[in-house]
Amino acid sequence: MTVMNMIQALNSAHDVMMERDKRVVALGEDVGYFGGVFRVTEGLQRKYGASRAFDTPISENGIVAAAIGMAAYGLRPVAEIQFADYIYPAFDQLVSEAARVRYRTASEWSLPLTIRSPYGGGIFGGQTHSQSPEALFAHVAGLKTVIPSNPYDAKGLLIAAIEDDDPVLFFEPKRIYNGPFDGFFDRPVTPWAKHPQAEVPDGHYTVPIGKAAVVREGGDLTILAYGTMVHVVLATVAAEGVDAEVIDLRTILPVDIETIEASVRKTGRCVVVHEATRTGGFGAELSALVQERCFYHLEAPVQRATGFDTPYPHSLEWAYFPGPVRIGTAIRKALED
Amino acid sequence: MTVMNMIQALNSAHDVMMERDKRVVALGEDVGYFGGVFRVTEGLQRKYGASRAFDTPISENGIVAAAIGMAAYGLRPVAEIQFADYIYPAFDQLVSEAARVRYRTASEWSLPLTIRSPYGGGIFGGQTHSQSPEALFAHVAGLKTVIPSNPYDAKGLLIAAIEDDDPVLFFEPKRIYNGPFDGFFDRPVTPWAKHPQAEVPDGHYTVPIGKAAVVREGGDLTILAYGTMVHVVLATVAAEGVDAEVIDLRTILPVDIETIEASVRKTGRCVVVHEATRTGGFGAELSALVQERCFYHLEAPVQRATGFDTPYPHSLEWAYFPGPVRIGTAIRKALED
Amino acid sequence: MNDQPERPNRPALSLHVPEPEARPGDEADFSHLDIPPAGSVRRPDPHAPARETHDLVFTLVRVLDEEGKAVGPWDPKLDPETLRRILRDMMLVRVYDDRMYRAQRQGKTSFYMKSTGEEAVAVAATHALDRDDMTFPTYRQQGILIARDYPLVQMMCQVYSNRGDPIKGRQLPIMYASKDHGFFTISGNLATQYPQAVGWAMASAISGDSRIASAYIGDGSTAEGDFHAACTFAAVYRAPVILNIVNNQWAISSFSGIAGAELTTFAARAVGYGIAGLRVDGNDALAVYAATRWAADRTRANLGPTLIELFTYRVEGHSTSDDPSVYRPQDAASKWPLGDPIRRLKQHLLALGEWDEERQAALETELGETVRAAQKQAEKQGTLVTSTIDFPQDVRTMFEDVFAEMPWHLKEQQAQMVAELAAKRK
Amino acid sequence: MNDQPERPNRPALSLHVPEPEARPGDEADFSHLDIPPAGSVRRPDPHAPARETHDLVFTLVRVLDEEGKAVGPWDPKLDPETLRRILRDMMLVRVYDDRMYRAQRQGKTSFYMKSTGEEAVAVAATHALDRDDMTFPTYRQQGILIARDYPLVQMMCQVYSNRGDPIKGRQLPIMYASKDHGFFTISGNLATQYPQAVGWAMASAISGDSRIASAYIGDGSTAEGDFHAACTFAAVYRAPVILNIVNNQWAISSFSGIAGAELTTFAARAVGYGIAGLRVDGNDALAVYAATRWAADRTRANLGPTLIELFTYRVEGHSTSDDPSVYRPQDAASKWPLGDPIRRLKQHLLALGEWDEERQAALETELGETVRAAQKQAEKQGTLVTSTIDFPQDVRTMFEDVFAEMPWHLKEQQAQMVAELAAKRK
Ligand SMILES: Cc1ncc(C[n+]2csc(CCOP(=O)(O)OP(=O)(O)O)c2C)c(N)n1
Ligand SMILES: Cc1ncc(C[n+]2csc(CCOP(=O)(O)OP(=O)(O)O)c2C)c(N)n1
Ligand SMILES: [Mg+2]
Ligand SMILES: [Mg+2]
Repeated sequence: MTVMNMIQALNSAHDVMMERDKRVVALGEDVGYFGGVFRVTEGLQRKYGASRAFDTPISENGIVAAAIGMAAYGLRPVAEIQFADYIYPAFDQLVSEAARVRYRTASEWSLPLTIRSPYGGGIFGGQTHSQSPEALFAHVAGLKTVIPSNPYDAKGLLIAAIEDDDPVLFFEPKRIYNGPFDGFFDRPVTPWAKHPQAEVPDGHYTVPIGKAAVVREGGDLTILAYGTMVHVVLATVAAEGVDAEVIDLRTILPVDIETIEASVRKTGRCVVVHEATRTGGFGAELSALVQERCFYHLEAPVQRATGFDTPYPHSLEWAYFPGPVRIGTAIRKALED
Repeated sequence: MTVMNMIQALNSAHDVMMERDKRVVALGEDVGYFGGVFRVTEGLQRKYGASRAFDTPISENGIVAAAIGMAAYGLRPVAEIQFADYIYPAFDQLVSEAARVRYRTASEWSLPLTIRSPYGGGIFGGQTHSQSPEALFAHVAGLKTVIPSNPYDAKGLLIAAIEDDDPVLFFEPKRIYNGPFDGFFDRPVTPWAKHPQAEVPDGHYTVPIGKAAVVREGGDLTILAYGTMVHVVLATVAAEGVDAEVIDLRTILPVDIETIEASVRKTGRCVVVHEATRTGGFGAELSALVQERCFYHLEAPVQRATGFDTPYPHSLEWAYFPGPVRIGTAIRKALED
Repeated sequence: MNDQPERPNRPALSLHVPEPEARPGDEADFSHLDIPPAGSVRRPDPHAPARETHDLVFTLVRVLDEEGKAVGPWDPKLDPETLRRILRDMMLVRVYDDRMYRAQRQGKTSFYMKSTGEEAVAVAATHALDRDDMTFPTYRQQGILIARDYPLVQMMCQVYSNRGDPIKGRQLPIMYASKDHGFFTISGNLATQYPQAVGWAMASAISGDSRIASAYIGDGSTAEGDFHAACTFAAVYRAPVILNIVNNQWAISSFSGIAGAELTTFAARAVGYGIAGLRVDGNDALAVYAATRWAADRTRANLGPTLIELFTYRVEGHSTSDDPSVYRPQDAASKWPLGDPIRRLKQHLLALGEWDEERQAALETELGETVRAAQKQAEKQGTLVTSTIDFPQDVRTMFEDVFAEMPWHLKEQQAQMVAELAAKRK
Repeated sequence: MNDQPERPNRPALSLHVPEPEARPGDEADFSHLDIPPAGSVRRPDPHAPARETHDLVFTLVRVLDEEGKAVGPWDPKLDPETLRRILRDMMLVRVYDDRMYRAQRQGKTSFYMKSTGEEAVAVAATHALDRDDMTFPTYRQQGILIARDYPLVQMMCQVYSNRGDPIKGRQLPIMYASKDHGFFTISGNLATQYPQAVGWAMASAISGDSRIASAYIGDGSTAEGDFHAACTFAAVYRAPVILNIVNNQWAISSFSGIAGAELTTFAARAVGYGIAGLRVDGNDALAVYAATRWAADRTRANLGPTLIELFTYRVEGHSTSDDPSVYRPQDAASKWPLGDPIRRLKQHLLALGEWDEERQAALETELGETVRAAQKQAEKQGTLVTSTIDFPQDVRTMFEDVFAEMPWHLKEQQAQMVAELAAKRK
């Protein structure tokens, strides 16, 4: 066990897997000699050589396509897209190819491929360093989407993703790389060291894909969140003094419907939280699922607390970001009647 | 007034606008000399010259980027993406650029740009000639998405799209280009000629973006649909003998929430229908909106009848396609209790 | 200077939109083509620096002359056995294409695409590779499968999407896939396979393997961003890959000028990426073989990729959905000056005295029968009958192979569909 | 042949990953560069066929020699007035950059990017265009705005995202936009502007206009598919556009070898597209001016695009988020052999007798004061203070400009946010 922040935990996942399995290679813009702009791949080129951890041309499309080819060969590439906002040039290769090759070949080929990408706001990154595109991938049959919220899960889920025989999109909440930001942007951020989930085993372990975590048990209502928002929700719940059950989805697709259903059946109320723009966000799917499956248990409409339907604004970041006020309002609405 | 099928109506919209407004140009793969693989741009090059209706290289990315540049100059390009399944290479230009330029420049620049693309299944087109990607665009702030269901609307909406000062994605239900297919694939398809909405004015008119149409009034439940599914829903409603209110959304974003709300408040029950894969489809957003805004009027959960969460299969097309059985089942579920 | 408000002396600009030499109603015109005589192009050492190939991107490597003699430095000097095998495979491709085209016209399936006139670019190239080298084809290289003895019946079952289809009716006809035959799954999305091939080749190099990759793309499809990604990655990492461009001069209705070939060649792209480039008579099986072998030898020595433009002509329509007579002259295919690859190789074998008209006739008969027999066998397993609910596949398979393990939502949807079908059958 | 099961004589492949000549700890090494003497490169007629430029893509157009003399056929023979204006603009860019960089370090804004050492590629090129030609810049061509007299205060307000920011604090610092200055909105997504510029130029041609477009892209960004789309469309339609590649030899931490420049030049891409190409000393303001003017003259005559590689060096870090000392030698920038564009133009003016050290000193003082004064004025309208809810913008503006008219859902969300802020302030 070592206390790690999220970057260190992700780095350790790479290290463990590259050590164990020669088929694992890391690639991406600035991933090689430099070790990644967020330093997630730091040291890997030194340790495993340039042909297993290397820089790529600035072509997200090429990165994903090359990774698909490598996976088709039999390697297990872990490709970094420097910011999730830059994943769109690779959209066709992800949607039309990565997601389809198994189906197209009746499983003769599979693509054990992991695409990592820092996502989300809260760092004053403006329009192109802040987006949360996870919903776009959840709509595409054949892709799994994973979003960790703490160092322990980050490492365990990344190892699970690398070992998964299907393509996994692995979005990393960059706002909490260094500490579990709680949404109160005027308070100092605590480092990971103080958080129990920063105790990370040094070796190999997995956190299963498709399993949510109940991070707080409660009876008043159910709150579904993932990534940075887990921490914002927990802080808001504390501030509001409500007895909420908080579920960290961890995997967006396939979503852990059992855990969700069991909780909402118990509480009868539900709030869904994400950073992404509201319309067509994954919160819409969660809201639809909950009302389809728990309708007769629901005592109030499922509420969504999300980013607004605007491009991500630079200077108004803290008005845009779904913080304690927006989430608190949604909680209170869900508790009405 | 002329009786037109959908292709003729769309062709006429181009013709009317290119005649009226020199800034309107048509471009795309096979769009020029040949007039488009579905013949929507037939005759335009002959009439308006090669510099206003022309073939492009096979680069959807380039097509959209060039159209953005043209719109930035002040033209009103109408670009065809040959099949909606091929829009993904242009995803970055659409999401990061077309959708953002107005915001990025505080409206100093706007992009009056129309992207037309045939979408949807039912033609044995397999995985790459059948998809319905509209939900992906509805999630992106800054894009409008329009889907007509008949020749009259097709022409009026396309003219409205071309005249709109913002980028509009215009998805054309190719299954009903030539006739209003009703989902009973074992019955002969009626041609448009027999349909009242095939009476199309020859000149200029618009159907407003953002306004749905109540295509059947009813009291038992509300059914939300668009494109080909409007006809399948109407046929199913007739076959099931239910008094459904059927709403043709016509615009996906911005969706006509007033019409939806008014109807669901009246009926208390709702079914959402689309061809696209279910998870994260636009049906999820509709379901979420309806339960958020009409929760206390709802007597049963909102049901979704959609495509399955698999890639579009070639040989099992009619098992995949949301037809009268699937929609009928959803209707009956929505009418339970 | 910077501040003149007016625009003195600035002529009006105008848009140039490329047009082919001839359109329907015109006579086909290939007089603009500059075709060097067979044997006239130099052959650099396969280990030479890439730039020493850069004059070759503007000419045409040709081996077979007008009389069917193999001439010049690119003659691969194949044994008659191999030549006959290549001839046979090309002929089989043509017979197969004709047969399946007809099957589509008879309503037995939804779609078909022929490779008529382009048989050499797949067949001869495949014979120049090792059997376990990997190929990333487009939909017009069925010749690779045939050259590697993929069972005809299975090909047909794929075209019919029937019970014998190895990919369970999931894809449009002709979108074959076979790992055992080093044939990557064909994509309906153009160009995507090109950078994937480079990734595969990089993986082979990373693994210290000795297998190389060979990728195909059409002239029209080179405009996609994937083409650029492939060339960039291949150049940067000196990936062991052959990048073939099949320039059959047409996309669907648009000619290669719309793809950027008006003032340069596709092979010339190699110069910009600093990789080796060759431009080859794609209807000359020996030239195709020789160029492929040259590129394979080069890349096996870790010297990086070669971009090969295979100059040919799409003799038939783009697919069964296309009628070329509305956008190009009727006589275009017949006037095409580089001839027919099958006829040219046959002529060569005849000139060598290694073939005769009787054997030719016998082979034609044999291949016709082989294909007919295979078709019979394939059709026993069903054809794609599009207007019934007697699905050629077990409907439950629709939900398989989306993921390695079926998640809950697909299980639920599978159950839903089974119920739907039961309802429908009532 | 096709069926050998074994792989005799097949050596193991290996992956080549390009490495720069030197890394931290090494001495900077530019000895591999082949820099031709100023004045040695021929100047083709701007109306010549594209291929007559294709030897120029491997050399370097240079005008200013070691003593500051303008030599050879590319000397644009500018009047001293213009030379001094270019010098002044480049100096102003540098003073401005230093000032804003410091403002970011002082916490007044979130981000900044300098163009140190690359001032000529924006400033000199802009002076070679007409004032109403359109530019599609990257984040490193602030020199265009300065050359076109965009108000410094407004630039700074954008950097501060403050009340005076013409784009309402929506974008990261330095992502300027100004229609009046022919400066298209900078995108944080690399390369997207390149094919847009081609589209704009096509529109100008379609409209019979006479304005041309000039687009910029970085060496690293040429790997994006957008680059290929731009070159393809520009070539096909002979669009009136200048396609500039600013090769400052670094992306962020990766050098131009990772972008494909190990065995060729970026200018060489022109050969593959069949368009004119030039490779230019980007630190030589006169060479930049001359090449731009050559390309502008050419394209104004409807002769199509020119690809210009501007060879320069990124002297500073990539942005305020970057520290180059961890991936390249400390002394790299100072050892860069093509010198500093400001120093070189100043030397030229001195050599001409059209400048002296007193005027230089006076100009430096003047520019310093201009920038300081502008900064004061800008800061009156606020700076980006990142940890408070005293937003520099009216929060309601967040929902404006998504569409021309605000749809219902944005109105609702706007009202929601106003209520949130009221709640927060309580
Ligand atoms: C991404 C994408 N865009 C468009 C299409 C539609 N399409 C199918 S084939 C084709 C023409 C391809 O021409 P070329 O690359 O020259 O190949 P050829 O058919 O001549 O072998 C087009 C435009 C597609 N399949 N995929
Ligand atoms: C699509 C996209 N991918 C990645 C990035 C991250 N990024 C920003 S600048 C940069 C390097 C660009 O290098 P180059 O094109 O050489 O321009 P320079 O900074 O040297 O002027 C990278 C990788 C981005 N902004 N957009
Ligand atoms: Mg072709
Ligand atoms: Mg650079």
